[in-house]
Amino acid sequence: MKREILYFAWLRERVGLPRETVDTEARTVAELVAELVAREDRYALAFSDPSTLRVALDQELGEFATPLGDTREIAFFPPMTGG
Amino acid sequence: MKREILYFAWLRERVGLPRETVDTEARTVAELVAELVAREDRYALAFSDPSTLRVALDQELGEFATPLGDTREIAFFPPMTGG
Amino acid sequence: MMIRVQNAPFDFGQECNAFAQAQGNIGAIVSFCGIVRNNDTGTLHRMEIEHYPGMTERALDKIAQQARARWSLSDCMIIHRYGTLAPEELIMMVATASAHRASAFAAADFLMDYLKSRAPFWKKEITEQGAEWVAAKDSDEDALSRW
Amino acid sequence: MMIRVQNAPFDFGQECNAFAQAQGNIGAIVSFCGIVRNNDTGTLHRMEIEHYPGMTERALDKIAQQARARWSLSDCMIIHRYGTLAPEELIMMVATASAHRASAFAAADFLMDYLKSRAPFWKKEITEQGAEWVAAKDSDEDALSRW
Repeated sequence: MKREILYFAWLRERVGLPRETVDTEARTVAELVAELVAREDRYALAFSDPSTLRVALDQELGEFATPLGDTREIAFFPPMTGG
Repeated sequence: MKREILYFAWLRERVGLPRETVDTEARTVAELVAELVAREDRYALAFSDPSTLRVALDQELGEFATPLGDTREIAFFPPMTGG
Repeated sequence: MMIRVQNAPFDFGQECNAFAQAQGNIGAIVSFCGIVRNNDTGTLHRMEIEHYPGMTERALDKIAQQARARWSLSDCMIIHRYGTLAPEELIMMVATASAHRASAFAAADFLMDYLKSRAPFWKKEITEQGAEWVAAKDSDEDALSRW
Repeated sequence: MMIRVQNAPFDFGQECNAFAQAQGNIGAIVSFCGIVRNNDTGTLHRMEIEHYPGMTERALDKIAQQARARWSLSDCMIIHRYGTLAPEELIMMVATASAHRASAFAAADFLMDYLKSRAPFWKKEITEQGAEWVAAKDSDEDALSRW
């Protein structure tokens, strides 16, 4: 299934792009991360410590264990620093 | 000793004047109040429930037990409602 | 540290900006503005605010000094009006400036709690039904124990 | 309830006044303004704020709705900028309006705590020494447990 993946802040810089479309069989966020990490070193580096990362599914915060379901847009980013 | 007495808010309205000079031998705020109350009904009415009143000695909040010392200005008023 | 006790109206936004622009390297400003609120039946004609000239300025100065001693503020300010005010007129404002938001919030909240019960102002509401002095609330006195 | 996410600067005082004037019969307004603060050595060139268009508006709206569900507010507003900001530029502001000061203070404080950790903004500081992403503070995450 085709899904849109977004990266923000230093994660975007390490992956080297702000967004990409991936064709994936992953059923959860964690499986998607495992697929990405297996692809290339820059992903492995970017996701080396997933506990420091946050994820949003269709623009709502989720967990790494969250099933992807029919989510179209999955965004990864470091903890937010608004305000 | 001559002292300046000030009244504010509904206390001022009940006493009927905003300030007056009194010649008094009172040694504490409470003694001064007793002197005033003995004077006239309007004072007795105004000071009928001293627990609802506040006092300031030379513009600093005090207690009814506070000695008057060389205080020049004694102000009586209901609890403040600023802000 | 500016403290003003005045009859004249003030412009909340303009005072906020003037305060902000007077600051050096800060990260946070909190401001509060108190407004004459009508009663539930909308019958308030006006509010009359009495104060104790001399003591008022001393009390506000003391409250502001306490806030500055307690939190790391770069500055704070208080404006409080007296006299006759119509519904929806601004009564008073405070503003605090700090490197961090927690200090700015706490100090502004503290200033307001102390202003309510320790600054010599008294409010009288004149409605269709007559005139009545606003009673101090126990909750306002209790609020001081938070600090 | 106005929520604006924008690159353009805003005028804190003007926004405070516009917000105040849009209100009906309220007694209290609290406003907060966040400013780009220089570091202790004064070497900050600029701050770059990245955000997640779409999710940002949803997150801010959700935070504002939570505040309104929790306190009796007549209104609240949020403005947050993104893009490149110089030291001393305004980053963002919130304002709350209520009949009573306690609700207005608590809601503004709540909005700020949630904005810090739950709105998708990321700050990068560019100094003489290079560029660095601002790390989220544990204390900001901990602040959420107050509510």
